[in-house]
Amino acid sequence: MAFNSISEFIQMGNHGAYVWSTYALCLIVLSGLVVQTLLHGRKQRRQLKSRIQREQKS
Amino acid sequence: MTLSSFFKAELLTLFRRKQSIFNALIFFVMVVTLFPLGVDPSPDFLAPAAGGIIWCAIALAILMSVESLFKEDYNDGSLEQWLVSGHSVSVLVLLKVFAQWLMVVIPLVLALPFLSKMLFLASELIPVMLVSVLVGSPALFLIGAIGAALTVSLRGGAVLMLLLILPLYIPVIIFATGAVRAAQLEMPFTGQLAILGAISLLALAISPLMAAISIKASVS
Amino acid sequence: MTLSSFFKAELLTLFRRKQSIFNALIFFVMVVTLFPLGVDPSPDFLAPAAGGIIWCAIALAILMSVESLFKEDYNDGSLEQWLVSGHSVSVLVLLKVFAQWLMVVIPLVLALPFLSKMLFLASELIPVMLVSVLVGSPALFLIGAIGAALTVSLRGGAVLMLLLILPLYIPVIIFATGAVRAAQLEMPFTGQLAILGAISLLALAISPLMAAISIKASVS
Amino acid sequence: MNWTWFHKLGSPKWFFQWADRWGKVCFWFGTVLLIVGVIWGLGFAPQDYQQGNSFRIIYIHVPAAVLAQSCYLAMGIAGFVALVWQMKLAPVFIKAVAPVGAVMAFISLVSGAIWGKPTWGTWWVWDARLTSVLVLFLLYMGVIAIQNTLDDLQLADKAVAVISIVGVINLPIIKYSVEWWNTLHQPATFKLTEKPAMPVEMWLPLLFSALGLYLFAAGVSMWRMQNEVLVRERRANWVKEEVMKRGV
Amino acid sequence: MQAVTTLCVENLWLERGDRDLCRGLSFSLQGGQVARIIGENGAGKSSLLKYLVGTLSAVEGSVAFNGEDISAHRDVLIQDLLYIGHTPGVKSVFTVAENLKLYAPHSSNQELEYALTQVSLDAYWDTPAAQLSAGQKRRVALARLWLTQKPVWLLDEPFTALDVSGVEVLEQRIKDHVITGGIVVLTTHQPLHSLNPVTIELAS
Amino acid sequence: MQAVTTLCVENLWLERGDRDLCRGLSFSLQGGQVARIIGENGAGKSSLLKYLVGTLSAVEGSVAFNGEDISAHRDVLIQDLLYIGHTPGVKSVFTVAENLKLYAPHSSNQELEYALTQVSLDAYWDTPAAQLSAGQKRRVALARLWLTQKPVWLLDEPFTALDVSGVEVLEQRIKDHVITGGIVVLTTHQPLHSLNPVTIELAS
Ligand code: HEM
Ligand SMILES: Nc1ncnc2c1ncn2[C@@H]1O[C@H](COP(=O)(O)OP(=O)(O)OP(=O)(O)O)[C@@H](O)[C@H]1O
Ligand SMILES: Nc1ncnc2c1ncn2[C@@H]1O[C@H](COP(=O)(O)OP(=O)(O)OP(=O)(O)O)[C@@H](O)[C@H]1O
Ligand SMILES: [Mg+2]
Ligand SMILES: [Mg+2]
Repeated sequence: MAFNSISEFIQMGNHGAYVWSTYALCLIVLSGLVVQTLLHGRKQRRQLKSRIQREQKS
Repeated sequence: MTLSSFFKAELLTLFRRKQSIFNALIFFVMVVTLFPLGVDPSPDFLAPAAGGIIWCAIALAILMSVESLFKEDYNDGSLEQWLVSGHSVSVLVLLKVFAQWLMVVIPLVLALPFLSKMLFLASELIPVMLVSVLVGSPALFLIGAIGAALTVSLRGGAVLMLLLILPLYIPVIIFATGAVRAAQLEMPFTGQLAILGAISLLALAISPLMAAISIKASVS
Repeated sequence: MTLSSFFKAELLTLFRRKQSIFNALIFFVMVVTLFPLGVDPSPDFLAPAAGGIIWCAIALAILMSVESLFKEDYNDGSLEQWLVSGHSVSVLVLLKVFAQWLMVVIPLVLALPFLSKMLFLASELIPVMLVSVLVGSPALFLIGAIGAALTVSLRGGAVLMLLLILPLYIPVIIFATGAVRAAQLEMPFTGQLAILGAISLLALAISPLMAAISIKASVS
Repeated sequence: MNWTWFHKLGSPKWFFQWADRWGKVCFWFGTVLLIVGVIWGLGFAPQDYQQGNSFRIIYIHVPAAVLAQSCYLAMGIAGFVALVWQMKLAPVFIKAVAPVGAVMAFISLVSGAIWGKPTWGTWWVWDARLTSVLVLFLLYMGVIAIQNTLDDLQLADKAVAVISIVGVINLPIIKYSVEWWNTLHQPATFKLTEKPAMPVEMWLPLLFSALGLYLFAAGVSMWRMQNEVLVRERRANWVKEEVMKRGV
Repeated sequence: MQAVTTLCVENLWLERGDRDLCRGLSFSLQGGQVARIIGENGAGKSSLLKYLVGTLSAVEGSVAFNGEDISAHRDVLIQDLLYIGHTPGVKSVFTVAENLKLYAPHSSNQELEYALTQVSLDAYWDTPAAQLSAGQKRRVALARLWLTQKPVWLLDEPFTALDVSGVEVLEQRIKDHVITGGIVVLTTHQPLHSLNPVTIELAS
Repeated sequence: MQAVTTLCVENLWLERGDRDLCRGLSFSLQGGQVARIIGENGAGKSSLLKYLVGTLSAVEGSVAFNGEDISAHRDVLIQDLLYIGHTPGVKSVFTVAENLKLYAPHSSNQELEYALTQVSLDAYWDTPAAQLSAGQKRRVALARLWLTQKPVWLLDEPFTALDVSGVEVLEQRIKDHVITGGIVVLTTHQPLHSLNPVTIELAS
């Protein structure tokens, strides 16, 4: 561990705000990408399914 | 065709086609970014020049967006329909220019603060800049509309017309940048803005009539 | 249709219509005169910025003249005839771009020395400027042609294409102004010119193919 | 050379089944690597003697920057394949990867901008590398927007392929911008031919997070491609079976 | 009841470039009549319509509408006139419905739907005009005829690009219109089936 | 003597948007035949011609020209083909003669004059196409038919805007062409007088 204590780790010698905000943003954006991918996929499958069911009926 | 259906349709066309709106915006952004890249990115150079650069960019963007204002209406026969609509062609021209102004100037005005910041224009000057754009841009549109109407059916002669219209842009730009520069030097600038407003009003009175005459002459 | 009749017809259209040629020239002259007027007319400001201003003006003028390169051919059905002419569409694109380049760049190049003087660009730099224009402008035309081909049939999407093509202008402008600036500082500038030439050659290889593909996709 | 794999890849059905298996593997393995790399870098790598702790942004900045470029390069190649061999999957690939690349470019821009504040004293400068990365981001946005707005699928696919190919010219500009222009930005620390100037404890976590992000992006892209394949092949029987089989 | 609509042209001399299109042409139409201008390609049929509309000026001659001389100002006529030329002002960025709404803003959606059904475009309500076939584009322009109250119609080659059933529907609409006292002036090179027009001949 | 020209389409499935224009369409033409595509407005006649020309791709199907399958590349066909669509590529800034010269650069002035006389445009040699009437513009495009050697003609509504004598002259030219072994595929909504075409029907 490069830091002596947790608070030092959080502070990162005055640069904490920069570093942590970067990583927080990163986490948000990357998880957003994954969530969007999964949700979009699910929506498309649902649409396809109802479409196919409609076709089979008619 | 009623005036309101016409105006709505104009807005809708602009919205659908987006081309002229975005072209203007992109053009504007491009000029503003090219300058630091192409000339000199240092604040010492950019800050004093910012007002001029932004106004030149705006004038060029507007010129580009009005240049073919009536072209499509001419090609698809809409201009002919204007003449048989029972409305005064001047009013239709005015509405069209107004729609174009709304759709082009609003994005420009929204982008303006950011781009001004990028060119290191002092924050106090941004309101002056905005006011000068709002007051001066109608003149550019209206003058441009005359040129566009004259050039709509002409081949060859068109160039001359443009050549005649463009010099009329120069006073507008001079007064507008003059206002911004005066504000930069903490001198009074309302005089320049008033002149700008006067030019716009004059253009408002003359341009729709002139454009209507040109359109009637072009469609036959 | 043979290639030579096609090329002759292209030159003739440009000559007849004059619009795009003169538009580009007027645009160029306007940018170059607006700057001293709008920003600062002193030689101290203009001389170092001259290279950048002129190149920005050229880029904008060229952009404006290529933007609707294929529009009329699309509307009057000529593009469809290209596809059934038996010639490679790439070659036709190349010829068209070449004709446009000739008719637009020659007037620009003729006007260049005067306008450079107006911006107090040192006389020794004018040849560098000229060479940079001759070497760099083909890239701008060729890149623009891709954008024009992609946007020819699109509504709404058109803007995006322009947005995509424009960033590609930036490197050309950076290298061209870099060359002029280097010459101004009496540093070697052949490197930048060589890169410019390389970009133009690359564009020459890629652009007609890409434009042809886009045209084929647009005409249906 | 045996080209069957190439042709197999061209078959949407085969790809779908292949991606079903490998997508998950890539994604989870990549996520773990990325987390390990980042925690290592944040907590255990030594402090930089010049920049202090702000340099720890590097563990996401550089991987994201590298990936943003790689994604575009891949799109350029796919564009070429799409135009030359008319392979069905190539436009699908472009469409799927563009948002991933856009996210990476975004991260690299934002992390760079944040990093710039403590080190250069400003968020943004008109520097060639920064501008060219911005251009890269805009290219991604353009590709995404085209795919979303054009209703003529064939035209959209062609347009996107063309843009992907043409935009590749931006990549060498990003790469060499630090050498061609004297800029604020750091020149390359990793070169294939030389030993890195950084100590091992610093670059090893970087390697981890970079590899992790690569695999993560590959996994996500495969999922996106699967979605797209289903929609495009909706008339095929195997898609009907596939969709009906899985309860949604 | 309102007086019968009349449209009279006296001693008309039209010129285009150096070519005389007509000289001393006179005719007079009244409500209930269909007039067909005949003449070869380039004889001046479209020019004559443009003169009536007022976008082309004549060397000599006068027009009277409902007995009033309107040679100098077409305003009175224009209030009562519907003109569909070679390029009928159909906007390709607009959908079919939007195109109709532009020219018939007061019509309700039912009325628009009725008009579109008449020209068999009801399935294309939301299609951009750019994606229509040549004949369908023409039909968009012609749908206005089912939405208008104007008594005088000037139609320049309305049957162009229409298929057989389209021609039939349009002829029927024209017949219905003149029965209620309207005037229709049209040009066409195709034979007419159910109409029995007055002819105005332009010799060249 | 050269072998007879043939043009065969097998099992064609054309789609536009989500609409099927034709499915399982097959026909086969050979030198000497005039084929007329019939169908309502929007049935897909123009689209079929565009498919033959190669600017529109099909979902399924193949074309063979002179026995050779050209589904993937139209090059062979295009060498032998003349296509005049709805918008025939007449440049309005060019004069009539310049317009012809663009497409028939090897023709001498006599030949151009001959072609223009055929379409009654000999008096308009130096007139810019912008100043022509609708039918005259169409004639400029059609004058190419008197200057070409290509065996296969694809004509999309060639009779539009033509007057009666224009239609006659054009029909005669088409007859002359097929007699010498050419193939003509055309679409039109007007009745034909002297031609006796094979019909290709597009049901919608
Ligand atoms: C918005 C601003 C920034 C952008 C767009 C940006 C972009 C990039 C890019 C594209 C790379 C190249 C990765 C590669 O291909 O090897 C890179 C690497 C790097 N950046 Fe930045 N950067 C920015 C700001 C910064 C700042 C402020 C710093 C620190 C002072 C920095 C430090 C580095 C370092 C150390 C590398 C690794 C160099 C290498 O190994 O190639 N960057 N950045
Ligand atoms: N550019 C386009 N994009 C999408 N769909 C189109 C496009 N052009 C035509 N269509 C559609 O394709 C169908 C066939 O059009 P096409 O032009 O082939 O018809 P056509 O038989 O030639 O009709 P017409 O007799 O009116 O000329 C129409 O339903 C039309 O809506
Ligand atoms: N814009 C114009 N400028 C000058 N002359 C024109 C113009 N338009 C048409 N003409 C000329 O006027 C004459 C009549 O044209 P007009 O369009 O009225 O003919 P038309 O009878 O409608 O023919 P068509 O049957 O081909 O539609 C033609 O000889 C044409 O050359
Ligand atoms: Mg006419
Ligand atoms: Mg058709």
